[in-house]
Amino acid sequence: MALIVDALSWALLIAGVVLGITGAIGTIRFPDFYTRVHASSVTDTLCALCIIAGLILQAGFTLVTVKLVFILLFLWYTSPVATHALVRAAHHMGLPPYLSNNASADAQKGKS
Amino acid sequence: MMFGFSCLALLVVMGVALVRAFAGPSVYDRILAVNMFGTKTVLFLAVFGFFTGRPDFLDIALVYALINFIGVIAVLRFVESVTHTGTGAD
Amino acid sequence: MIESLINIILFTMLAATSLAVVRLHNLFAITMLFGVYSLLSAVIFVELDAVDVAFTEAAVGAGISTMLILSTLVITGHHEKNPKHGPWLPLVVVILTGAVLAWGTLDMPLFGSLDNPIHQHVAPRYIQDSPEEIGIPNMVTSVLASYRGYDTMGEVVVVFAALIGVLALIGINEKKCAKRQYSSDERPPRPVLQVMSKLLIPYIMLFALYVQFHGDFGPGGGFQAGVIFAAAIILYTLTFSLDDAFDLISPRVLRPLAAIGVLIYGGTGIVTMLLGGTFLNYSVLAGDPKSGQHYGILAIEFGVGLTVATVMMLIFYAFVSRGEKGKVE
Amino acid sequence: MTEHLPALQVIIPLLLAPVVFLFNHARLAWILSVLVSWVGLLISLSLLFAVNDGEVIRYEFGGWEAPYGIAYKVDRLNALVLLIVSAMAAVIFPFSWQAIQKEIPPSLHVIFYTALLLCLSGLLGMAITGDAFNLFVFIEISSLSTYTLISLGKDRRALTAAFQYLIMGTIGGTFILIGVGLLYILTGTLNMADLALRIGEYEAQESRTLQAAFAFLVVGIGLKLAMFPLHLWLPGAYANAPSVVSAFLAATATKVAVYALLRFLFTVFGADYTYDGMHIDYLFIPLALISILFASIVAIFQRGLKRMLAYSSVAQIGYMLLGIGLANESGLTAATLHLFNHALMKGALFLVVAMIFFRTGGTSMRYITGLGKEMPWTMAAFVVAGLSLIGVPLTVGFISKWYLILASIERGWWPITIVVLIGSLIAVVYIWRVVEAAYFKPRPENMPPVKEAPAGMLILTWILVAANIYFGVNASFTAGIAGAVAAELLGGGV
Repeated sequence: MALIVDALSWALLIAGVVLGITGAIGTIRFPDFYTRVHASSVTDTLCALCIIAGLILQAGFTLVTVKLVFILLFLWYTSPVATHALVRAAHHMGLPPYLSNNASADAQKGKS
Repeated sequence: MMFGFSCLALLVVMGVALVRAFAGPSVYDRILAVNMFGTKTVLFLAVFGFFTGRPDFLDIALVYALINFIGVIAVLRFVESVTHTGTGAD
Repeated sequence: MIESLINIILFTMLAATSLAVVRLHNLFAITMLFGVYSLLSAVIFVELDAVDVAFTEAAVGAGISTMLILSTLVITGHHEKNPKHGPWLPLVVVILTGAVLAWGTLDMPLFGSLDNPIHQHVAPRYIQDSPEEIGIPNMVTSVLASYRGYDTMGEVVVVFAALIGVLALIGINEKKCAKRQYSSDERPPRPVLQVMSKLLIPYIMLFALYVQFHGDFGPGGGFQAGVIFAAAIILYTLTFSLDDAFDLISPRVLRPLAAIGVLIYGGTGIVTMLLGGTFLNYSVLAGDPKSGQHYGILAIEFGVGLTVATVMMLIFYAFVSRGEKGKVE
Repeated sequence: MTEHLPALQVIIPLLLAPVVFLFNHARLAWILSVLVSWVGLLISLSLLFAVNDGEVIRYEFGGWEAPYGIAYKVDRLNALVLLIVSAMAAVIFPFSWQAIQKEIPPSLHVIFYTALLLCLSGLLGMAITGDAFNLFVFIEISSLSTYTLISLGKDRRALTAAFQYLIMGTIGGTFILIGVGLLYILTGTLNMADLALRIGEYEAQESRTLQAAFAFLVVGIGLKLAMFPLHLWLPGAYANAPSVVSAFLAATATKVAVYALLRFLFTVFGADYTYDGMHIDYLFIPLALISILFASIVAIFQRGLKRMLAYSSVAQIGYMLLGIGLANESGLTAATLHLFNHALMKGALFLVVAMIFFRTGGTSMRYITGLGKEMPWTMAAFVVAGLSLIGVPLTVGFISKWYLILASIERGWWPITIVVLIGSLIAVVYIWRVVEAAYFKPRPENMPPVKEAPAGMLILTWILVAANIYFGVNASFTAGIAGAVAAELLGGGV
């Protein structure tokens, strides 16, 4: 039983970490702000879930689990809102999205 | 072992986020990177508690999740009220 | 092995962050990186087992001070001006200071070694006798609130003095902007943020209370709780507006509360004096010294929390009212 | 209640500050501050008489014995500095009400008194505490409120000056903190008496950590007391602060910093380590001599009275450092005595400046011209206090310089005597400039006529002037205490 729990939390932690690294690569490699937001925010939710779930399996049913659940809920609640606010602000301030090599100038023109 | 490995991997993610925060180019990229750095630090603190065998320090992770969120909102709000026009690039 | 690797990575990131701060010129970016810097130091403090310090660093260093600096940037402008003088004098001073510090470490007792003087002289008494003498599990709180409670009172007065300074310099502009009416086809700004902050704020306040009263058992206490409580109001101010925040908690209410917090701390000391102990000797507060200590610590932590929360809110109000309303007029 | 006197000395002003802020009523704030300052003077006098025979009063906060909790320990040196601070407060606080009416907008009067009380309690706390970290806490309190007080000055330069002091003061405070931290790493204690006991073994080993701690503490406190190359904040701060604040700070703040230096150098590190181990005399004597000559000469060329007196303060601090540097009993007596004496003369001089500002609205030379006839009592006070600053016999200034000259002859370094005399001659020059302008030049046509300063202000100023004479004629009381303090410091007795 303990072995199964260990293996499961291993798998969850690795999955979470891999998602995190994927998102990180995305923020480095993607060409513009909006695509980078995509990379980091989409992976973020599942990354947090996997890692926290992996930890909960280890902690068992204790106060620690309750706190972990709070952290997860908090992250799930705030991080999409933060992303939303971020993209909205960037868009309102006129940060142009990257469309193709010569289309970004057109996009800016079209907007204003 | 498993926790130590995850800690290191999360540190790598944090480092990569920092690189984006240093590089910019726009102020929004930096906010994005700092936000990502913050959430990964929360996870790092959680895992690190298990790694050292004292997981009862999760309060700090919780506080930081909170502070990180309010920080991002604050930056956005003040960037908004300072730069009314322009691309926000520095 | 892994732990030292973690240490090395953390310190490298710390150094890289400070170098980036030096290199950048956009003050918003610099402020954010300062937040990152504080966060990294908080992680290092956790790593060093100084959990209460880490808690404070995360709440105060990364949290409230970042927000306060950001709110001043609206007043001062957000791009670094070219300095008038060359970098040489400061550079020499910094290098000299660093050199003396490095020189000082050469004969320092070995880090982490058990027979260091800091582990041998005063600390054992705190560790061994504080459960008996004070009776609360978190020794850091015992030292802060009882053994060295007078210092903590001094620090609360420092926070209060900072408020006095801010009020003297910029004050709080309490004049309200004309209330803007939204027409039916126009939605208020930031709808998502407003809804979510309304949902979130009660829980933040609840968490602040938990931190306030849990300080005897785990990391936490008045300073951190005050900051978290203030953060809730700051979130409200950011997502709604300053006028809404003034309607919620007016500076007229906060100002006396800031003074009352200090007076609760000092008053506890006066009461212990009148009961025949020395200043801040909580043992005389009840028949049993242990429960006396408990009451005393509860009272002074409340005073600390009250002063810190109100002062942080007032300073934030002062900066924002200066920055935003200054622009309207 | 008498056993609580050491704590009450600090706590009463400390807790009155929030009370004043709470009531938010300017006149009440002033009345309460004045009462507190007088109570404080009584407490410090009774403390001084209690310890004058060499006894030591202890007070343990929270009921925890010394190295575990925070303890106050009052000996003669503490009591003397407490007396200086609270006596100055007792004179300057009553004076302040009229003086601030023309310098600070009415809406800020309550803030002013809150900050003033915080500053007073911070300085008293620094002067009385026996705990190194507690000292730092009170340095923070006094510094923060000082920045506030300076920034309340009338024109915008006050803000720049306050900011400059903020930066320098924060660096100084940080250095002190680093020094205390290094001491804690070495010994595991923060109590000064306990530190002194446990530091000996590292002194014998010539520990490099201890040397770094020493350096940080000296530089940090040096910033606070405006030691010569670190004095740059002082002229701006004193010149632009409200006049009452200049008077209070000039009379107390640097004195308390000098006290902190004495405490660390002699009580914590011990005279042997300070002189033979770290050779502080080779640092202090040249710096002191340069500052006496340089700052005095700069003072001559100042157009504003306040700035001139500020540079003169830098020079006077040089005399105190010289006394410390000379490393004998007369030298330390001179330094300790000059703490008291300089407070008397600078307090009186700055109060005169405040009265001039009150009547004429300015303090630069053109406002003073021809003032001798219009404000005879004010200018007479300036002349007497100025004579004391120069060091004319029958004034307190002479007593300190006498001991200083004695010390340099004892040490066998008679050229120092000449520098001290030259310093006095330069002081004659800058005081004479004011006297000449006030008495021997007619009032300029375009200046409106002025009245003599209000009687209340004059009386308070003349109390200080009279003290300048009294302790100059009858120096046995002050010199007795200073001598005993010096012997105690050099003997390393705790």
